[in-house]
Amino acid sequence: MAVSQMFITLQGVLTADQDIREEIRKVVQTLEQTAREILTVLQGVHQGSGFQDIPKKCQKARENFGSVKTQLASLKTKFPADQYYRFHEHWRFVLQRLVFLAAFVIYLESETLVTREAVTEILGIEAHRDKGFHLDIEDYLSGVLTLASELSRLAVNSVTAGDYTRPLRISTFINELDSGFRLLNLKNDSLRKRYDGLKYDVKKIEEVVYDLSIRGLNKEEAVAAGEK
Amino acid sequence: MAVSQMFITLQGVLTADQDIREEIRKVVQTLEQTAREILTVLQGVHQGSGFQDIPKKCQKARENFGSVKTQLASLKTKFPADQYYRFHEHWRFVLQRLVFLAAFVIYLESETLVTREAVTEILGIEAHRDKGFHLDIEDYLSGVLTLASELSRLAVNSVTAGDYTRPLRISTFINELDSGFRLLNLKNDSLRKRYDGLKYDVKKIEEVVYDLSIRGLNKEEAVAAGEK
Amino acid sequence: MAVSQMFITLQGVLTADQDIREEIRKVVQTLEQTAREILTVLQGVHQGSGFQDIPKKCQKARENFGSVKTQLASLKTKFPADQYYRFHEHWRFVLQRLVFLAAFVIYLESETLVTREAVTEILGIEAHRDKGFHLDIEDYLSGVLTLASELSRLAVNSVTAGDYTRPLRISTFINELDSGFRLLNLKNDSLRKRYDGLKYDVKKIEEVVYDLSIRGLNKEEAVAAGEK
Amino acid sequence: MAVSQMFITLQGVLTADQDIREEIRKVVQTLEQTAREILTVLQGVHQGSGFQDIPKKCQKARENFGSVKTQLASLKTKFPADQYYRFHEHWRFVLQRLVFLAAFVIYLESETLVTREAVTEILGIEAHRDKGFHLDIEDYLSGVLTLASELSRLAVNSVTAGDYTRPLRISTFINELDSGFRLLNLKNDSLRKRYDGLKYDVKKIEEVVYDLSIRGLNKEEAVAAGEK
Amino acid sequence: MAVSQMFITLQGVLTADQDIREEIRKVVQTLEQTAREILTVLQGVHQGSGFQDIPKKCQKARENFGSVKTQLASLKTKFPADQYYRFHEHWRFVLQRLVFLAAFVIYLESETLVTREAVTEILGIEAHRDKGFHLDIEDYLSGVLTLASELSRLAVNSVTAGDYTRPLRISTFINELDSGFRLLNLKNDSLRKRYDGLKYDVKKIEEVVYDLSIRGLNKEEAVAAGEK
Amino acid sequence: MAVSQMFITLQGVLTADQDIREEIRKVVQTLEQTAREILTVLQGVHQGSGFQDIPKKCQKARENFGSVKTQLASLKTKFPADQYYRFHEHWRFVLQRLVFLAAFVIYLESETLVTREAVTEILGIEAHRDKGFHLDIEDYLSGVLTLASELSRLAVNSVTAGDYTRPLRISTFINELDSGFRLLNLKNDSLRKRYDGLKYDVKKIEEVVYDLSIRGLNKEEAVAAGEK
Amino acid sequence: GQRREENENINSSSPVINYFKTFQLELDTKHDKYERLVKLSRDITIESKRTIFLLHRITSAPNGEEILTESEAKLDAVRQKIKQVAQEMKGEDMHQFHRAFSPGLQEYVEAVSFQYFIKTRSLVSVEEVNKQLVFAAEDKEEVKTTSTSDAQNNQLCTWSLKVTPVDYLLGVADLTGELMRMCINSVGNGDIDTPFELSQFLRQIYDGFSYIGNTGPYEVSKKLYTLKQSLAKVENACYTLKVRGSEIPKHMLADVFSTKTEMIDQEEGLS
Amino acid sequence: GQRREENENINSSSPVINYFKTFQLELDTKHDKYERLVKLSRDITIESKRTIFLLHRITSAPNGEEILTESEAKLDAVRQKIKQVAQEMKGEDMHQFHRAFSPGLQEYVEAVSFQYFIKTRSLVSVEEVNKQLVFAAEDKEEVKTTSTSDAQNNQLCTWSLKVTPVDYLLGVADLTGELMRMCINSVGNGDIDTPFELSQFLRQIYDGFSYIGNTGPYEVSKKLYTLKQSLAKVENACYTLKVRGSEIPKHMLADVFSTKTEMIDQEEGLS
Ligand SMILES: [Mn+2]
Ligand SMILES: [Mn+2]
Repeated sequence: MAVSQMFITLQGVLTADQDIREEIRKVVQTLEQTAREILTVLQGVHQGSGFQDIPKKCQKARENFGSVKTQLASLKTKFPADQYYRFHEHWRFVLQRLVFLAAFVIYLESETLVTREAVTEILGIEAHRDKGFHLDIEDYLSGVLTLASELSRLAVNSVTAGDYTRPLRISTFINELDSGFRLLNLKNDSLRKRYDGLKYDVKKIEEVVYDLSIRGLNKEEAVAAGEK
Repeated sequence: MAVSQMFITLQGVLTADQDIREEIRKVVQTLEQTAREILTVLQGVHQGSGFQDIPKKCQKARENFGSVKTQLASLKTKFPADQYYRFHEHWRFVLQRLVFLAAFVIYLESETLVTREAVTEILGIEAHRDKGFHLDIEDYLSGVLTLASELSRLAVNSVTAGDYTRPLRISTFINELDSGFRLLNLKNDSLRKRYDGLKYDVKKIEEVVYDLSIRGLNKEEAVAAGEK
Repeated sequence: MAVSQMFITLQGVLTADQDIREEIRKVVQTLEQTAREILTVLQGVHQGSGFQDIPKKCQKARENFGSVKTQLASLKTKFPADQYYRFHEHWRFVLQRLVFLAAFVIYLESETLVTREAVTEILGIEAHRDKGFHLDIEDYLSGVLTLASELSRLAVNSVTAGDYTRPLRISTFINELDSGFRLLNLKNDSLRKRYDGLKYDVKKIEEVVYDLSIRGLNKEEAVAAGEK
Repeated sequence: MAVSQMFITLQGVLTADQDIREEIRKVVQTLEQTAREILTVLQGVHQGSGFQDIPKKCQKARENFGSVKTQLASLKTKFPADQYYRFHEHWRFVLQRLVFLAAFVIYLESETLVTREAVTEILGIEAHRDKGFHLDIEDYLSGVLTLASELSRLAVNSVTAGDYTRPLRISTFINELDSGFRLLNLKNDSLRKRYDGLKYDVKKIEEVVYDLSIRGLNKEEAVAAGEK
Repeated sequence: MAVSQMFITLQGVLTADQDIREEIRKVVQTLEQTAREILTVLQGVHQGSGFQDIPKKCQKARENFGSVKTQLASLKTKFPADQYYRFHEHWRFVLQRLVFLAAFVIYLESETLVTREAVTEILGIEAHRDKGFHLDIEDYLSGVLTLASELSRLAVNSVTAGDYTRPLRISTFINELDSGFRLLNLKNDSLRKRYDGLKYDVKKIEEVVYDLSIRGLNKEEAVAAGEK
Repeated sequence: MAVSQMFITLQGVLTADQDIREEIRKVVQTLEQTAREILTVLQGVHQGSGFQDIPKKCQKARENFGSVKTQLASLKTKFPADQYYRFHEHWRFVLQRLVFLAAFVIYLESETLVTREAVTEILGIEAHRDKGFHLDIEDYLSGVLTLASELSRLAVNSVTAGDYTRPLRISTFINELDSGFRLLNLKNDSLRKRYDGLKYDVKKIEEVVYDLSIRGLNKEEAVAAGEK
Repeated sequence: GQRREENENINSSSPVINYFKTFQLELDTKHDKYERLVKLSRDITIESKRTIFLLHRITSAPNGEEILTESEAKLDAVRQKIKQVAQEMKGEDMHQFHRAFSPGLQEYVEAVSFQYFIKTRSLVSVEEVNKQLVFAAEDKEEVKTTSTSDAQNNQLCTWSLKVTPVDYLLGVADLTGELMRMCINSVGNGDIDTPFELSQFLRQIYDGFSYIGNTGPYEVSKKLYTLKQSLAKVENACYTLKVRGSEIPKHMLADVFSTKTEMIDQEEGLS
Repeated sequence: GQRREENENINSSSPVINYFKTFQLELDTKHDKYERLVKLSRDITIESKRTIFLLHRITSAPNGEEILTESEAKLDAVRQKIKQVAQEMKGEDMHQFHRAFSPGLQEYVEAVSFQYFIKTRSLVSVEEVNKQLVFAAEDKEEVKTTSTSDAQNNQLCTWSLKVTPVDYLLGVADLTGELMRMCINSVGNGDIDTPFELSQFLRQIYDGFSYIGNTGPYEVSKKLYTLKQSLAKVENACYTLKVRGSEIPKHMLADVFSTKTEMIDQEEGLS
């Protein structure tokens, strides 16, 4: 019968689609696992003792990013290149998380903002849409906002750990970020809502710097730093 | 400053994106307008007098589909071909509606199920993803389900209009559709929910046929039809 | 002190505003009470016995509309004429309800659709924005949609009461309404959602007509009507 | 047909309305852009070096308010003057933001609270409802509350920048504001909720002053100030 | 470290749990596929010609139940025997469907209600919890309710097919079922909601029987049946 | 007719209820106004100069409590005496606020915790439910918690005003309160949430005391105080 | 650690502490009572629901009386639970604990008004409902406990609980759902009078609720939608009865049914 | 009315009816059990919460032991309730009724892990929690009832209930809120060691939960936000301690506190 034949063909297409999604889900799960492991490594910096061996932690995270590269390389083989946005939702969340982790590593290493190009290099994907599996601009920005909130926590904990200069540097960095975001005309979506949270991070860090200033702890350290 | 420069670039990308969406929205609005006009033409068949001039109504609808073609042709120029799914949500709804309208015309003309290929021809778009602006399989199926519910209404109204054979033919058609859908393994999404509604259409039409049978109105007609 | 003086002035403005709202609320409450009384009167038509004395019920409702007029006249004195939309939310709901009730009376009396002008006359308000306290177009449409759903109930109950011709007339009326609404390009708001319900009313009435047709009850009555 | 004619007329009204809203949205977008630019200029005062050239920053902001005036002038041409509250929601948010920015400039220039009249002058709109496009009292108050929260941040940052007297002056100012607001009888709406936040700003500033006091930094400065 | 080790263990447990669920989902998918195939076979009885070869259809369905047995046997190996209700939600829906299908076959074969014991035998599972993978009582009852609704449809279609005695037998059967269900005190859950549907099935069949009665079609047939 | 008569009666009861609520709301508004005035009087103590004339402020507040008494006396006439908890929500908030204000006055006068009995005397209401309009225990406790938070602010500001002994006395007082509250088993309601805030007040005062200790300011003052 | 130890000892004898100890007792007593009431309310709800199920089992005259008697006994048992609530409320402001037992009372109103409708085809009033919630304390148990402490209370003592108008309205709103079920059941059982009676009755209740409109609390307005749907179901059922009845002269209807019954007998005989 | 009466009589003796009567019994039994479990769960929740409140009253060494003993007694009482749950679950699939008592078990985990932290400064494992939920049946009552019917069960019989890993995780997630409260309390009481211990401990739990991430059920992920906030509060408290401590050499801290305590004594003496 004509109709049933037609539906059999359609089911073929649907099945192929579902198989692709299944494959994607599996790779994404391993990516999430790796991302969680990197997170666990980097969260160590908040512990009092963690401040000494930041380079070692970054090193270890970098090794894990090797696995991320392999997994992302595998992910992009799971579906036709021009259907990125068809399946975007599947990896969107983990990709934002990975952007944050890469940005955190870069910050810890060099106290700079990772560029979109740099983060795609770390992840082994493309920076631009037309080159293939790329990093969507909003996912990049979302990851950067997570970094801001992590840094406000870091500012607090570095004081607890006795490092009084780091908050000052974080403050400068976050202010730059804030000015950057103010150049953007964001839609009223989830990114906008997350950006609204940035001002609390800015304020929190300013208060840390204030606490240090009023006790002269910033100068003290500055002197100490000068002496070194 | 490096960071601000970077954000200026990013804003450029975001603006371009928002402009595309704005353009798409405008075309989609004209499409919705045309779709409403076609619907008004076809709704005429439910009226008592409407049963006589179905061919004329189909003819008029076909003319309107000319505008649809032009509008869809314009739509596909508004964004890069490989970003279909990036903007899919914008036209998804109206496309399902147009599939339904095309399927309704075809049914009224020939009492057959429009194929995906045929509907894309009517709309002037591609049947397959890799050829360009195409018709997503789930949008096609969704439009077909709307047809089923329209036909259950048509069965009721054709009895009112004194046409006692049409419900029997609709019943056969819908049963075939139902068997077809049963071949599909649908996900738990909105399509699945809409499919669950199909059984009510089937039942409704069966009850119409029952009403005719118990009053012997189906045989009468069959005889009458035989006599013609 | 300057600041406190300023705030005292501001509080004056706020108090005046709150007093206006309080006054409006009170009038709206009496309007709601009257609207409920009219509703109770008109709901009587659904009772089997209610079909005989529709004219009497309409008469009684019309008397109640006298109170509505007085109350609305009082309402418009409560705030400056150019601040209609400032306080619109307060009376929006009851106004839609009154539109429905007026439309119902008109339908029961003459089986026609009340125009916006006619309804404003019944309510003693203006049809056009620039004349003063007027009827917003969306409120008018909302009231009309409520009528459609009431008529589908009336079609059912008139059959129960033994009146087999009314449903046919209601069907014609509702179909016209439906075509009318299809000319509108509604936003995705509450009115649009309510309009989506119209198709269920249309379908329900078509089924009533069908039930009568298949049993020949429409013709029978038509004959009877002809004999009268 | 009468009904369809009626609905065609209604659609005309609806279309006109939608066009107005579209126009308003466009102007509001440019206003938001300008507001963001003014904000970026004024944010500079929180930076260490920013405290020196406050006058220059205010000057620059004032220039930007020239564009605001032009844009607001354009906005009021987009709709009939007596329908301010019909479209209020569209510009409400940006207007509150502009009030805050104007109030911030005035505070930085003269350490006084901008009056409603003064702010409308800066924005080139009316202070009173009956004169035309005006500033709603609640939008004015909302902008003032944003100022309070910005000042609590400024108090913190001025200590960091070594300016120990500013917090004391801010404290006095904010206390006056707080007393002022206590004269108001606010409804349980969003303004009330924002006002509840004021007490945290008051407290924060008191704690800054406390920090200075206990370390004798307030006296020191006072002396220094006396010497100047 | 103790805490992190504990969480690694817990994560292991959670992962194992998810793996089990994944395995279950796969088997359930094949079960759903088989159930859809059985349904397609049995749906044939509603078609005009289908009434002749009911036994053949039942035979074919019974063969398909062989696959069901194998699949259910596989299902019960996927999780610890004493954790049936831990994973119940996964197979609940398909099991209810299978109960319905088995009950439908039994009814078509012998016009009796399948017992819980009989249905478990057909499915190759246990009737009682303490024996192993069993059939929950509410799932059994839910499947039986689906049967009732299918039979009301069958009553309608058997009239269309010219079989006037079957509706009477169905009526007796369903009335008995209804009396049975009335004995139960159900909670406000999905079973209760499904049970509420039973009344409408009973009502529908009552209407069919009534339609036959007033036309004397019941007697005629009864006689005819007696003659055979 | 019986049913409609019953509903008319019920509607009467509901209306009467709403009238009562309306009356209550009005009195509560005047109470809120008076409470705000008392608050403004007492807020003066936080200002530098305010510490001198605490007795005068308390005196003035006490006078205002006269109005409170009258207003509360009026409130209790608005509803049947045995239905206190039926309308509790209406005055709950303002009563907690008044408890706080009374407790604040008492603390400022005698540095003791106002008892439930004492506060009811100030407010002119009953301490126990069976006597009439009384003070709910949770409202009493809630007001006391507001006092704690006000005292932590007072501790900060008294340091600014150069009074170094008050914080120590507040510390003792608050610690005792804290020990008291720890004895209570609270439900997860608003009181619990407010109680959670108490810890932060205790913490804040502890910090003030610490700041004084490390600077030896506590001893100095103690001596100075002893000398006076 | 550096904890202040002395401070504690001082506190434990402080007047504030002793004061708060009385608060602890007061609050715990209140919470315990609230908890007992919630439990009673759950019991009342469940037993009321079961009574409603029982009443739906009435389909014909013969078992009717029996079931009514049984439902009366069940409702008596529910009232015994309500009596316990009343006892807890003795000397209290019932509005203070109302949220704890209100769901139970609403369900009781639903059950009792359903029974009342079946018996009298009319709506029980809130006064009649409350009349049954006045309890005397003559039960053996209570006499026993009472006689020891305050003997004079022995005979005068009554407990009562009042269903509030809102509880009553919410219960009646839910009743309409049960009436709708009863209506569809009746049609299925070939009873063609009851549906028309029910539609009449439901329309009256619906009109009553629309008359009240939004003047009541939010919970009442919230139920209006379901109520409207129940009414539509009942009106549709009557419509169908009327339409199908139109195909045959009215006086023949009785015959039709008796024939049908015969037929069913025949069928039964065969099986 | 025109009701079919005969039909009913036939039905009442039909095998289907008798069959459904067994279903009625089965369903009612199940629902009754569910209801009893819900009530037990509520009791468990309340008593666990009160234990937590009790434990927060520990502020210094002297009353510490006493309160720990008292909390142990309270937890024993809770376990008696859990034992009743276990008895209900004997021979049942506990997952069938899990939703009824899961909230209670979670609260119990919260209480017991809080007590455990106070005693040992470490996290109780799910195995340790479950070890305490194995109950022997030697109580007089049970022996009495058991001895009549199955005497052989007399000594062997044990009841046990297992807290599931998810219940455990949810309980521990809530524990972090209590730890945060304890931390702020400690700061307020001048205890400067506990906050740092707590922040260390909380960070470990937070890291643990982030490691699990979204691999657990939704309810677990849902609590991550609150957990993060609690951690932030504790980290902020430690930060403040550190910053203010920076204004004075570390070795002086003890002096500062003893001075302060003296002062307070003085104050007390005056009042
Ligand atoms: Mn109910
Ligand atoms: Mn807790």
